[in-house]
Amino acid sequence: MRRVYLDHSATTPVRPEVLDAMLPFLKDEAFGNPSTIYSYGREAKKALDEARAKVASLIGARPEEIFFTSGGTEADNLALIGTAAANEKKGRHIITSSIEHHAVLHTAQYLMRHGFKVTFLPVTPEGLVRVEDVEEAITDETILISVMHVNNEVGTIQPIKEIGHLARERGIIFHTDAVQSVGKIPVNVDELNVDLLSASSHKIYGPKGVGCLYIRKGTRINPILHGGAQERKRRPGTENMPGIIGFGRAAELAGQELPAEMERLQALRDKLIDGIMSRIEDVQLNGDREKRVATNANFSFRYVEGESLLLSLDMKGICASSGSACTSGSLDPSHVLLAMGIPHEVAHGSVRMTLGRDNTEADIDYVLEVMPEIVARLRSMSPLYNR
Amino acid sequence: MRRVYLDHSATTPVRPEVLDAMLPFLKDEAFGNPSTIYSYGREAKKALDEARAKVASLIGARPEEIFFTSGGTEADNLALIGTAAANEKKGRHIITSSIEHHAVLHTAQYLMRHGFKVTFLPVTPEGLVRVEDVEEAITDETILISVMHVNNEVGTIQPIKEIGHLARERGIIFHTDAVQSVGKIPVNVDELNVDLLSASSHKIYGPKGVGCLYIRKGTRINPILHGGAQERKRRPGTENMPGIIGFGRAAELAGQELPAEMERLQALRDKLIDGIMSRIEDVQLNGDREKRVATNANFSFRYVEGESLLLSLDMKGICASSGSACTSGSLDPSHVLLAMGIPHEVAHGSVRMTLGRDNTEADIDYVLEVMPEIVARLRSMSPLYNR
Amino acid sequence: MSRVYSEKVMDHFTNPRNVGEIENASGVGEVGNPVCGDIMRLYIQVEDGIIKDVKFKTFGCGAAIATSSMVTEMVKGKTIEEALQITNKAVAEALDGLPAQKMHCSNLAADALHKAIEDFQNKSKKAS
Ligand SMILES: Cc1ncc(COP(=O)(O)O)c(C=O)c1O
Ligand SMILES: Cc1ncc(COP(=O)(O)O)c(C=O)c1O
Ligand code: FES
Ligand code: FES
Repeated sequence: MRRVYLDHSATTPVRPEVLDAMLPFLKDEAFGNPSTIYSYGREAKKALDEARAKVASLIGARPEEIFFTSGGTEADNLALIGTAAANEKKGRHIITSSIEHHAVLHTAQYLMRHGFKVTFLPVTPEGLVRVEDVEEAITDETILISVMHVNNEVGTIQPIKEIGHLARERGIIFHTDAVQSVGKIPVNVDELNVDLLSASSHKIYGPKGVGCLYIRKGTRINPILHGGAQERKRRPGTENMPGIIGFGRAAELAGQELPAEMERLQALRDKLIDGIMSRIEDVQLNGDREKRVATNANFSFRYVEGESLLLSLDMKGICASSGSACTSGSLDPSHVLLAMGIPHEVAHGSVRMTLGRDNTEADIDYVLEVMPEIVARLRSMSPLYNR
Repeated sequence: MRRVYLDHSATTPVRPEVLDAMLPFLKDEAFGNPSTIYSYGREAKKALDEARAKVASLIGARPEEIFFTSGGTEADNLALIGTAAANEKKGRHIITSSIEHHAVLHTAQYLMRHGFKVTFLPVTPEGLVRVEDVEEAITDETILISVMHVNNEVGTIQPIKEIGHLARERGIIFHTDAVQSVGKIPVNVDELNVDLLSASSHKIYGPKGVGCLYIRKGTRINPILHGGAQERKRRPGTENMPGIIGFGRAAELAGQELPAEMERLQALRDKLIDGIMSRIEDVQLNGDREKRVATNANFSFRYVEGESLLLSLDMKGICASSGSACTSGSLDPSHVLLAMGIPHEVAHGSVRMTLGRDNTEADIDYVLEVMPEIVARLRSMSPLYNR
Repeated sequence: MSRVYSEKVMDHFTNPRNVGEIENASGVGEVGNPVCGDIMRLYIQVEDGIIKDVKFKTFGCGAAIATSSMVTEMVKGKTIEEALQITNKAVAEALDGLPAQKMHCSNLAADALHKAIEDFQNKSKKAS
């Protein structure tokens, strides 16, 4: 059976070139601890610095502004909790959006339980944060604004540059969760006016379990983990050498291939979106049509439940994901779709398909071929559907 | 030149069998995200559960009591901060020792800055915590005792079972940092009477960047990172699949080989200790001679400075580490040696050699051959030495 | 699929039995799962106290569809009394079990059946 992976926003496979770069660090050739002074250690330190420079270069930062973490989640936690702790004397108000990833949302809620006030900005029906809303939400107490660059579910590209401009004018630290934008669209920390930026390796064909927080020089932030002096005392623990080296190599390759790959994937995405919309009735595209990352398509099929759809797709070898409550194990459907004002029952029938390096035009043709039958079959079983 | 690695307590190389187990997760064969429902994801979930069972088995725990983290440091932070946060209504007093790893020590200091009282227990000149001291330190306010199992610098094995017994009697949560004991001596969470136990993969020939906290069922503890629902809501973030799989395999092998390897290494260690003590003057063994992990030797050479010694050893292909201030980048020599009452100038001349799988008797012979010359040369340059 | 869901669940999801509606059914039961928003509608045709025919329509996850299909199989040909004995647990067991987080889905099926029987009984009372 044909296998079509359309869940690249969940995770990506490690590229062979990335594995090659990691292998010496998974053998006894180069296993040193970069904090030690003898030869093994020095080799490790050098490799660590090179990886740092590669990641920095992908986002227009300086190497010493990159702090490796165990992933996007830890980077988000460090950004929010670390900034809150270091700046609470200045104020205890934080602004974020209602469509952030749980790594930001749940961290903001944790801070609320610890005496911080948090504004969760609404979004437009297309899933966009309005700059005016950010502006209105700012008070004298505001110490941090955190708005994601690209949303992981509906792929919307947020007005980060404009929000960053506002934050800078008001002297407020600005964080963006760029886990879904880095490597997929051009990201430059100076152009975007951000002070803090989270990225994750496994979304760009690097290994899982490693990510980083970019911290602009001079930004006041406390560590959230305590221990050794690694990562210039901002993130303790023996460095995940193979992971970091892999992340570095993945970042390097992503940077080289970005322009061409973005164009290619955008064409595939448009073919997918147009194909689904024209072949199937009662379907809507979620998220903005234009301000959208090249890799994301997210549909709601009326009268159909998301998990059933995913199961049916899986039986045809297609991997996708869904914002349905039945899939997530949580009680509510996607908070992102709900924040966009999409009714429960429509959100329930949503499917996200996210494209990546391995997808071809034939993959899209295949999806467009099997999707109508699958939807029709499920609708024929649905008590809500009667045509 | 011969290369002799004697820093296994700092880190170990990944074993080939461990790499083999990891490889499918570093290729596009098995890259799924275990939280997703389609086939790739389910394969990942199964492998994750298997690794969890292997780690659990090494320490006599149940699989559902193992929570994977990014390493020993995060596990220690989770144990201390998580327990403090969940139990602060009961009391705000914590007992630990003065010879803990920085991951515990600095975390305890962080908690002190946040309103907790911390008792840092003294140790005997041999580097042992006294059970009576623990008993005396307990107050009605005590919510947590954290004492490491094996010390990373001097290899002393602490009376964990007895402290655990005490803690259980008094209804106090008991954590042990077992990063240096797991895989080296038998560890059983029930025999040791511990509620929480930290372990780290890269100390047992697994990959860096992964570890775990054992949490006894029913122990009150809050997460310290916030985000997705992974690790049964106690540790969010996409799982470090290759790392976890590697850790699992490393734990399995460590368990199988432990009895034989412990005997072998103990013989090598004794040869090393006896050899050094008999060949070189003005040298002392730091740490207890009997209650000592099979892999550790730690000497202080009077009139010699640790970093010079390490560099000289490195030039002979021998990797070791030191408790010297000059090595660590901090201003003070090892807090462990100082807590044992060893004077600054003696601590300064300390060298730790930690044995592992790759070491042979010939390695020890080599060290015993070159060490006397090195020490003699450095002493001949020392203004403190005059014989 | 067989690792989240048993083979039986997948079989009933892929080839659901008795999908559809019964015109002028003796009884119709509809339940919604307030937890996830799913809906199941079950139709029964009763003759001489025996459930001669049964059909369902379900909007829901794999487990919801499979339990719906399974309950229709279990009930066909049974008397009303026997049908009333069928529990949510029995349906889940007949499917070789459901994942823990999916147990609430199986609550749809037997509930819908019992509601359909109730509807039938109410209708018969009114008729007599
Ligand atoms: C937008 C966003 N932020 C944060 C994360 C968390 O990253 P990680 O899985 O590396 O912890 C993800 C992915 O899961 C994401 O999509
Ligand atoms: C006793 C002890 N605890 C904790 C740690 C930290 O473990 P990791 O390097 O995996 O963060 C180490 C090793 O560095 C250690 O020796
Ligand atoms: S019916 Fe919604 S989770 Fe199954
Ligand atoms: S003399 Fe150089 S750091 Fe000690």
